Amino acid sequence: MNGLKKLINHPEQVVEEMIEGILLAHPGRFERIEKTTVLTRKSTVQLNKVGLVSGGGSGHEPAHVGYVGEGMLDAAVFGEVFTSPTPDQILEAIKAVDYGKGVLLIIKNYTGDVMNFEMAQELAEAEGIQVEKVIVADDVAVEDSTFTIGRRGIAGTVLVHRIAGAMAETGATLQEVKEAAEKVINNVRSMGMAISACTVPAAGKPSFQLADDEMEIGIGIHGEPGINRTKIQSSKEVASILVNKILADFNYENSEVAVLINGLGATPEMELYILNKEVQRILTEKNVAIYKTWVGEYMTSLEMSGVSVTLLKLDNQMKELFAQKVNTLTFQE
Amino acid sequence: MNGLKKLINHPEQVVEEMIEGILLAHPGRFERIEKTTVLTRKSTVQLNKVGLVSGGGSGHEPAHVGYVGEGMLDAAVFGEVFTSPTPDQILEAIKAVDYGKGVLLIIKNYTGDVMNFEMAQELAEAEGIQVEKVIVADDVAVEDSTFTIGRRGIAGTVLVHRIAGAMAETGATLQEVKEAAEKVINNVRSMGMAISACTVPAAGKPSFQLADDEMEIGIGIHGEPGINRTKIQSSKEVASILVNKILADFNYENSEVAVLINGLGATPEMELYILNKEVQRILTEKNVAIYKTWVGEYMTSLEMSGVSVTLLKLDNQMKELFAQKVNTLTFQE
Amino acid sequence: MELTVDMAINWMEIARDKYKENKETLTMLDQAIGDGDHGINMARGYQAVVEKIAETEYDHPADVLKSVAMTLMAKVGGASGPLYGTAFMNMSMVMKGKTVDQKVLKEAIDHAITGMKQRGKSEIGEKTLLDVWDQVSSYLDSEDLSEPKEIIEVCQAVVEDTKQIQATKGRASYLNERSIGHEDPGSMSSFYLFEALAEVLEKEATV
Amino acid sequence: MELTVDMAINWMEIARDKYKENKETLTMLDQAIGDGDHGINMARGYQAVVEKIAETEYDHPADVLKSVAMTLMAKVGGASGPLYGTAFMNMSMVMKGKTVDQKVLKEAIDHAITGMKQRGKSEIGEKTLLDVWDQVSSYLDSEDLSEPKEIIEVCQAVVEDTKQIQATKGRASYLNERSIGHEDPGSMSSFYLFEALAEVLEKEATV
Ligand SMILES: Nc1ncnc2c1ncn2[C@@H]1O[C@H](COP(=O)(O)OP(=O)(O)O)[C@@H](O)[C@H]1O
Ligand SMILES: Nc1ncnc2c1ncn2[C@@H]1O[C@H](COP(=O)(O)OP(=O)(O)O)[C@@H](O)[C@H]1O
Ligand SMILES: [Mg+2]
Ligand SMILES: [Mg+2]
Ligand SMILES: [Mg+2]
Ligand SMILES: [Mg+2]
Repeated sequence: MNGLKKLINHPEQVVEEMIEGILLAHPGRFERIEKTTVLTRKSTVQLNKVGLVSGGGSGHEPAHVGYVGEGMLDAAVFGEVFTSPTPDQILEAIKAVDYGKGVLLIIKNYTGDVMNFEMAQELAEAEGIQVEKVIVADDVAVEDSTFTIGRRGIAGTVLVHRIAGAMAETGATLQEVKEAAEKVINNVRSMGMAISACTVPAAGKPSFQLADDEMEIGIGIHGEPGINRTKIQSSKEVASILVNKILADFNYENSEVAVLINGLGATPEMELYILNKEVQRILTEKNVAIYKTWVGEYMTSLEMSGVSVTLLKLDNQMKELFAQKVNTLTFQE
Repeated sequence: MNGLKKLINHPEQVVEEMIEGILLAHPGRFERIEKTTVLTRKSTVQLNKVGLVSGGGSGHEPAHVGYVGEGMLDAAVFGEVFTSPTPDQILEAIKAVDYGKGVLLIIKNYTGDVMNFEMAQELAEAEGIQVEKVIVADDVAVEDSTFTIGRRGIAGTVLVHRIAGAMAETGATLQEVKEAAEKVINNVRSMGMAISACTVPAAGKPSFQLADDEMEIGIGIHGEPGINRTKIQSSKEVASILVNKILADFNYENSEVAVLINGLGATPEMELYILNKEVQRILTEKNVAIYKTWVGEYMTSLEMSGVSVTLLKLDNQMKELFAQKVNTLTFQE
Repeated sequence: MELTVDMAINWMEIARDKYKENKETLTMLDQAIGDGDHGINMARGYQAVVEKIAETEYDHPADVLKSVAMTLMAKVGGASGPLYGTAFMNMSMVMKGKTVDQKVLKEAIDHAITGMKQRGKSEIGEKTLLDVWDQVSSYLDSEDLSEPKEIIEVCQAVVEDTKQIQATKGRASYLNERSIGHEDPGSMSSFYLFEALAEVLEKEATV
Repeated sequence: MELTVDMAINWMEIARDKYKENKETLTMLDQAIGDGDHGINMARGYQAVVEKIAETEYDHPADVLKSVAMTLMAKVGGASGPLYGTAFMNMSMVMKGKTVDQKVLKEAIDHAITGMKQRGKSEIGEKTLLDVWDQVSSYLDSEDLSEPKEIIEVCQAVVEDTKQIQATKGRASYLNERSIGHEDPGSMSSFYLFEALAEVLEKEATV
């Protein structure tokens, strides 16, 4: 062993061994494309729908494999820890889930992810497959700018999977599924914070250090430093920082929203629910109506301790799609 | 704030605020008995079944509220962090879920839990309610002795909830439900370990300290020290320590089992799946057939980093009951 | 001596102060061989006890102790809640209608011990708070209460002695022989309780 | 100079050694303003590259670089995988069928830059590895390659200069002005790559 405080065998084998463990745990759910890090949805019937592919670096579990199944994704592509998967892997996923109606790629807005998925898209198109992509950029911690890569995609991505997945399941066209996904992207915003960092297994030491009384605001999901470091504050104050930053960016007043309180890895459910209470109090004060809430771990950052808050403004179409059946490891509704 | 590295408001308010956050997040699922820390199952139909009550100290989320719902528990009683709830609260739960067929208490084998639940049982019986109890003691880390309190109840309890809950849903009698629960108790064994401790909010500091290269074997779910401290080892070696200790206690060879790989709080899903791979390899080598696997957080210990492994020997009745519908926050099958 | 309503109330007030002050000590002891909540449990319980008895009128110390029992039962939880709750309930039962002199006090404590043994399925010598109560009973049997502070020394010695014992009941029993070398947290909390009682009796004696 | 098949292979071997040796340095740099995987990505990628080219026969250095491109594309991932993959693919395209002298090398590097700019939607001066490639191109334009080791100094200076720049592309851009004061990890990895090239050319020159 390597002395790392992790329950692993070898830091460079974690993704492969995780995939094996997932397949052993859920033999009925997934199919692995041979010699790849792609898991696809196992279906007893011949599917006739738009295929949905997502993925990215590992270390965000249950993303993305937890969203593969009826009503959500058709394939998840695993990259190395915090490293986008490569075009050849993504291409295999696209080929596997092209049921004849084309494939939609749901990409989080990171340079690496965008480039690798785009290259795969080009390769697939060259093979005659119809491929579209959407890019999720929900993190209001990062400035929205045309000069930079812009905002990161974080936990809001899960809601894109959910809505696009439900839309695809109705038999909608690639263009319709893409539009549904884009509507979510345009109406979803997130913001996160951490009280402790995480350690990439192969790196062997934490990505940053926080003192015993510090927290980091505006953290991403890759152990990147955030935008601002402060003294640790109460759940009430944290909720107010996160929600106010989101509300300053997008007007959710007098609308109905879905709320996702996402734990980054080590934060106990107890604390997530306490934060939820504070978030909902603020939203109610600001005349934002809460239609639906999820509290749990949806898009993590290894063993980072922290949370993100996501708001999505709903319309009738989205509400109908949220009511549709979903059957994945993480969502069963 | 208190300087604690926790996303809370006040260390002595965590349970109350968590309950409020749960109710806000899941308005359709639970009913709170006024002025208590009891959440009951919200049902649209009049139930006619044995009522199931469990609970214990808080800090083990999703236990126990995550198991309240169709096919599992009817009420969860929240104690303070790591402290059994009091008889008056348990009594309220019993009264609320006595639908006319009696109530079964599912208790984990801790002196405090047993005494408080037994007192509640006495009080309920004095009010004319039929009450039975079962006591889960699945932790093989602790010696089984008639001179001591005996083994602790840990993650195996969740499977007792599942089977007793499914049995109750069939309309079975109190005696039948109790027998189904006891069959699980007789056939379930667990063992845990940790690589870092947890901090009770009101205590303000960790329950024990592990050096950077140490792990603790045979840990419970209350931050109690374990039975043995060693150098940190690989996932493979950890799996072998845990599984072999279980197999030494109960003969699972040539039988079919359910496997529960339970994260204690801060351990990333990635590591749980890697451990699952190792556990299943060992079981297969030892001629133990795996019928069903769960990997995730089912019975945690705040932000402790570690895992427990649970094995349950199945028979046909249990397999049928596992196939029944369940709809709770944590189980939807 | 005679334990009056005022003395019983004062006993609880002093106990509350002691638990508040020594919360960390009890937490530390319980972290070493338990789950770290004993100090929090006792502080929470006795805070509630003092609030409860402040808002009630009592005619007899037995009634005070009954309030204490009910409050501890409902506010402490864990192992110590039912045990201390049972102890005060049983003491109250013995004292009921009687003048609480040394003899009645000793009988009350004996009945408390009987109740706790039954509730906890435990015996003296298992490294629990019972060990302290047992020695207090013996002391009340053999000595007159002219110097109540002697109770403190008696209890202190028992707490010290629990260090040598391997726990066979409660959470500490999970540690097997690793429980040896640590004082029992419940014995320590009983020590504070009897220290508070001794101070009340001492005050009364010197009035 | 002329870049031969053997030299191209040797270039990759030396690069692999450098990435292996300096994995921690790159990790540290990427942890400061990125996500900490750059060292791991490069070490993994070049290990695969060396394994790949060891099992293949090549007639022309362009073929070696095409293998390198394909392998990096398939084994690195992240931002650096597609960028370095594109760079080697474009270099290979330029070199194809030609004698790789200094002029062809410079053209190859220019074409690599064009490809990476397009792929990364980025420009020179945004605190990325492009800055290093750009200066290597300028150097090849203005100097003859009689002292290849000068490339190392050129690259070193660029890496040092990236410290002053605020990143507008890649992960470091999320940090806004907090990215200033840190070297760009990708520039550092490009430094190692050109350092390896310089060493190969130097060796050849002194033969
Ligand atoms: N069966 C028992 N009989 C008597 N006393 C017990 C028993 N079990 C535990 N105790 C006492 O209770 C104390 C622990 O109380 P506390 O920490 O409040 O409860 P818990 O162990 O449930 O966390 C122990 O130190 C011991 O003195
Ligand atoms: N858009 C871009 N154009 C050019 N280079 C870039 C771009 N984005 C990132 N880079 C380079 O890639 C490096 C990071 O690579 P790496 O850590 O492997 O990928 P990731 O950022 O996906 O983790 C940066 O230091 C930078 O030099
Ligand atoms: Mg990366
Ligand atoms: Mg306790
Ligand atoms: Mg305790
Ligand atoms: Mg990186």
